[in-house]
Amino acid sequence: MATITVDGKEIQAKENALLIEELLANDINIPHFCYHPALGKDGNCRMCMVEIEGKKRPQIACDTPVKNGMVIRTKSENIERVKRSILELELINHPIDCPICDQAGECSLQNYYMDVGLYESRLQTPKTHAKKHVDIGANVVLDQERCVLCTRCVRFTKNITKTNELGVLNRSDHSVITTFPNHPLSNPYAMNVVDLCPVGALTSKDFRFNKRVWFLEPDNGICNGCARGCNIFVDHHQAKYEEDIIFRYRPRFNALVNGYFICDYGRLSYKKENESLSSKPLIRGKESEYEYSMMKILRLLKHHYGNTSFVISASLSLEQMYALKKMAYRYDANLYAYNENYDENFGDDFLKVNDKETNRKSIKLLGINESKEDLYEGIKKSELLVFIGRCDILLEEEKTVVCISPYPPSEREVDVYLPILSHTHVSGTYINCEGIVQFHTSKIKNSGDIKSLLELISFYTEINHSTCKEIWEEGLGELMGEITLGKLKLESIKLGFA
Amino acid sequence: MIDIIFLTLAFFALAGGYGMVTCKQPIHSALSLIVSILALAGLFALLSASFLFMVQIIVYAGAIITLLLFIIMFLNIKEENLPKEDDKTKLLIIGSIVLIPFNILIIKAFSTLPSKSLGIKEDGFGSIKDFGEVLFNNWLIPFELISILLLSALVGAVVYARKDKYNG
Amino acid sequence: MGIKVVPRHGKSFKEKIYLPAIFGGLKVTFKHFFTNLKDTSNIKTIQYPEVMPKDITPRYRGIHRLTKREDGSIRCVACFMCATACPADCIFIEATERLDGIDEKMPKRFDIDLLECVFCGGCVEACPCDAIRMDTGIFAFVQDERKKFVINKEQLLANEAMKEEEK
Amino acid sequence: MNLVLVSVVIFNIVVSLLFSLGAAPILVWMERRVAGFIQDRLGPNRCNIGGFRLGGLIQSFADMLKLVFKEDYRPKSVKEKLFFSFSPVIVFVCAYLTFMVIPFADDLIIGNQIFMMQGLPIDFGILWFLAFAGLSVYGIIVGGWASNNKYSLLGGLRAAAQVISYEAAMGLSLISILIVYGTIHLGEMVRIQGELLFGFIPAWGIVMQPVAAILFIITAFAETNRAPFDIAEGESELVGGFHTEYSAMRFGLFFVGEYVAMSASSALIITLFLGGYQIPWLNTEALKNNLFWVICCLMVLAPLMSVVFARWIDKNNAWPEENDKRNVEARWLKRALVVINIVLLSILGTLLLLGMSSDAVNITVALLQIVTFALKLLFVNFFFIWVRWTLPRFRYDHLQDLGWKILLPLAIANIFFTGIFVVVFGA
Amino acid sequence: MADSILAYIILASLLFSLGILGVIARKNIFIIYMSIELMLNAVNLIFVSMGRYYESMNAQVIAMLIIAVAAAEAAVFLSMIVVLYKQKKSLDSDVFNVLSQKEAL
Repeated sequence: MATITVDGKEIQAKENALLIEELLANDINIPHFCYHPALGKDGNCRMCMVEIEGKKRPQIACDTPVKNGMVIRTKSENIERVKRSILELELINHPIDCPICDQAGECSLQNYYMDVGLYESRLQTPKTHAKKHVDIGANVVLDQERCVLCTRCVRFTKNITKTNELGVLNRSDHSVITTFPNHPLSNPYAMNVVDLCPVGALTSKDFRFNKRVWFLEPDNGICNGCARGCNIFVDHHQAKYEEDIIFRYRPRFNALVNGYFICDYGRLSYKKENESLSSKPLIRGKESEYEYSMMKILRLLKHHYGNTSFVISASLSLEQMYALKKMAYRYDANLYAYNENYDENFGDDFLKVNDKETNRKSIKLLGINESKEDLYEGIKKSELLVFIGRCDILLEEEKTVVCISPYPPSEREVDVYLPILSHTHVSGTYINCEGIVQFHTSKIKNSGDIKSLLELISFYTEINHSTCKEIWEEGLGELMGEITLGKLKLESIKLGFA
Repeated sequence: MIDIIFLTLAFFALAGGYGMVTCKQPIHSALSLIVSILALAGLFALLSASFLFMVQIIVYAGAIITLLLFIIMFLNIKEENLPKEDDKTKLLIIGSIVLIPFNILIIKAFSTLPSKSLGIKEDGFGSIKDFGEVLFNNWLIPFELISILLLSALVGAVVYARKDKYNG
Repeated sequence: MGIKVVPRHGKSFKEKIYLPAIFGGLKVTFKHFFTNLKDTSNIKTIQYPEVMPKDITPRYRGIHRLTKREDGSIRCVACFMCATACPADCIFIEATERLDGIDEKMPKRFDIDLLECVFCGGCVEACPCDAIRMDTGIFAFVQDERKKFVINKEQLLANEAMKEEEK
Repeated sequence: MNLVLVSVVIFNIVVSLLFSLGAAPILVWMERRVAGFIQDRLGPNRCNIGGFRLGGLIQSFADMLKLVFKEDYRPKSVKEKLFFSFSPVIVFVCAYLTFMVIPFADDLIIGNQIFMMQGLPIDFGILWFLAFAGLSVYGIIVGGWASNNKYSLLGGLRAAAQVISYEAAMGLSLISILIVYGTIHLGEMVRIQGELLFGFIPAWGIVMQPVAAILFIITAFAETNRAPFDIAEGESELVGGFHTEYSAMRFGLFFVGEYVAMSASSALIITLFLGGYQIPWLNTEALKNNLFWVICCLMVLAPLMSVVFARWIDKNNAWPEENDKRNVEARWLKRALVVINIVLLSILGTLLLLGMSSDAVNITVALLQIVTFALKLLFVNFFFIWVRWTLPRFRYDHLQDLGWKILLPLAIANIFFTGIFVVVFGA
Repeated sequence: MADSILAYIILASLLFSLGILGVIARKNIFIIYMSIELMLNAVNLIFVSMGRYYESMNAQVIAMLIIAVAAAEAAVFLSMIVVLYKQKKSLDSDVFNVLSQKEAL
């Protein structure tokens, strides 16, 4: 450990670590373009200038190792002047088309200009023009004029995905980022370059022009794409007179699970959630009232008391599964969770895993029957089948089938289909493939009459536990031992016993 | 015709009185009392006391009850500031039973009076002129005393309601 | 700098009884009444709608219009600054890709709900492209349906400036 | 002869209805147009039926019609529904009943029957007015309270305090004029006012009791909640005062009630101080004796006035658009004037030519007096309106100061001096 | 019926009884006051009807004097109520018993 003085304040820092890392860790704002914690230093943008006592000229913080007793100034007239000069350099050929730039609002260049720039342009000569709309593949659009050449994207393809699609072409103010001929950006993590890009040079084709970012409200979420359970920001917005809809997923840093990135598959899986909002309850394929369908299921449950099988998805949250266990007990039903949802071509050695069910570990934790034979045997015996959270109706026989799921069944018509809120709209705990327990809350409003699964269960069991907190207090907390909901709200915890 | 008017007025007088006694809110009571007072004014007119009929409306209905209503509204009485009267109904019933002998007594006492027509007199009985003559001939000293009483009441009211260091 | 003594009014008996002043006031109002009764032509009231006002200043904030580029295409780039600045949330924009090469982005839908608009001019101030203006001078808009008060992009583009800008 | 009785009673009731209730739309129209002219505006002048605007009078009828057919909305917060609905009725009925004892012509003698020319043939006179002026405040208080709204309640409270305090001054200012007249019967009072003072001044109340007249007029303004004493509504601070929560015809009743009260106050002012139905220098007797010359004068005056009016119409009743149907109105109005003149002149001419029985003379005199009364009523109502658009509203404490510290002592002093005068110089 | 004095007497006695009931059964000081007013009115009615019965104007004069007294009473009573209510925030007649307590004030 080393002690350094920053702007008169002493802070503790790791010896020989990068200075910028330590400063950022201590909430000291250092403007930077090229440095990224996942990609490391590059030192090309010269934005992170600090004054170090004993050094004649300002130094870049991203390429200076911490030494004990360093005295650093981040705010001084000189630094301001240097930063302003560097910004002026960056902006010489920048088109400044913020009105049509999707990055506006979360653009580093914009922010730094507002912080230290604010000068009148001295530019007399025309700007150098480059290509404004380059489709570099994989849902990413490149605007070469806006680029500040921090090479984060290049380093991402080089170091992280190791696909090397991007590179810098030409010299001086003609240098641009580009793909190599006939090698478009095409790796399963390609859209991370959109997040990495500090300016609006790389934008997502999917999100492009959909919404200005300052309208969006980020909500903590967990990706439901595979068993990895990557942490995401769910950016949603409720426009006037409209539904609260999700506009994009962004990776949320979690060192235990996904680091700084998510895969493109997970990133684009938000569309399904928006569609699920407009699901209507169906009774034998005909649209129906929500309350009526609810009561219909209640009647069916009562009628087939003791002859019911619940088939649940392994993607439900831990709380939902726990409550479903109670509900199965209440209606004397069998509870099965057999699921073969593996995709052999999906997984890789970075984030993606073959198992596409998010919460399979919870099934094991709660001891829910997972065997295939038992499931088919149970189905044969029972009269009423209730599929919860899934709609892969895997039987041929004529049975009364009820499906309670965010997404309507596509393969065959069921007797009753009741939509519920999808995982982005409800809070819940998930245990990922490595046994890491994660909890996420949801603040997305639901203006329709669709209820959450927990509310439904508390309606059917007549036990009032419609929130996660109540479930944890009721018994789940005991099962989880040391892991409490309060702790989970702050961090993800590696499960010790599962 | 006169009988119908009398019965109607008597009904309104009694109903107003009953409403006044039973209503929880003082404002309802006051409004009931107005009904009663106006009905009584009508009865005065029936008894050919036309000046008193006008005085009853002007002074009682126009001034006293208006003042009362004004004070009730001015105090802005809330539900919780009203006294709790749980045994109101009980007391009212007991009281009315107790008062039956009293009423019978009065009726017995007056029933001995010989019957006489009480129709409206046309010869100026109860008019302001007759009234003034009687008032200023026979009742001058009580009249002046009343005026002193009114004056002292006025002064007293002003002193009471004044904001000073003792009761501000 | 001498002290200027301002005469205090209201001390004399004539002023204290107020009646002369009241009658003075009555005289003034009656004079107006009588002259106007005799001859209504002196009254300045404009008989709108038969006679339209001619003195609307260029700074008057009338109904909005969307300005056009030199080639007649829409100037707006759907940056949402007006919608963001709008205190009444009455501007509804949907952006789309612009494919004619003039610019990259343009509004697919640009609706202003005139019933919600407070005519503050915030959108005009906020616009970075000078694409929205309120210089049409249209101050009266009457419709028989609420729906019709929501004017769309085409209507906004069709609105013209009240008079040529004097440059 | 019973037919005469019934027809005269019906005639009386209709006339007092016309003067009170029927005056309301005309007063509303007058209020608007006078306000407009005073403020150099035009006022309502567009509403028309087939081009006929009658100077905007149609607007009043349209507004009345609108109030009748509007949704009768009662806010949910109103708990006392009965009182809420009932209070406009109280205001309206009280204001209307006040008018019923005002005589609008001298006692009519037909054959050997004598009729009092007032809505209700009773002789309570001033006391009746005081009684119902006091009662009408209940409508305002109860309405303000039942609305369950702070503004309404405050408006009601203000009205109550105002009416109580000004009733005292009003009553006392009346005492002095009662001492002078020696009667409370309004008809008697008017008859006394038909005399001449010193042989050439009409013995009107305002001449005999100027202080009482001013006091009474001021307090009448306050009693009817008219400007400058209309702080019970006080829209600048109390939204709408006691009728904030009222709409449709309930509000309409308040609205009309206010104008009826104003009309009734004007009628009382006329009766007490402005000679009632008396034509100056021509009391009933004189009128009966000189009816021939009066009718001759009328026959000359009517066409003259019509010509003046027609010229006014030509000048001021045009419509800016040439082919608007509203331009037709002026022509038709002039034709109507001609017809009216011809009819009037022919009636008067036949009367003059054929000579008149005493009944006809009496009826003609009564009609003339009714017209006189109507003209005076119109003028005093105009005065009410004129004052409203001239004087600013009082502040509440100033109002109470004025009532208790100035008007009341003045009224008492006036009684005192009148008493001394009457005792010293005889009645 | 209106011709007989007894009808007026019965009405007056009933009204008077209502007044007494209000005084004894109610705690609300406003209603007690109004009950007193009602009793005064009942007495007035007896005066007026008896005056009519004996054709004497004196009874009416007494009735008017009673009304005057009632007006005086109203002024004093209401100003007292205002002061008391501001101090105690209650209309309960049982609250105004300061003089009956030893440790008054």
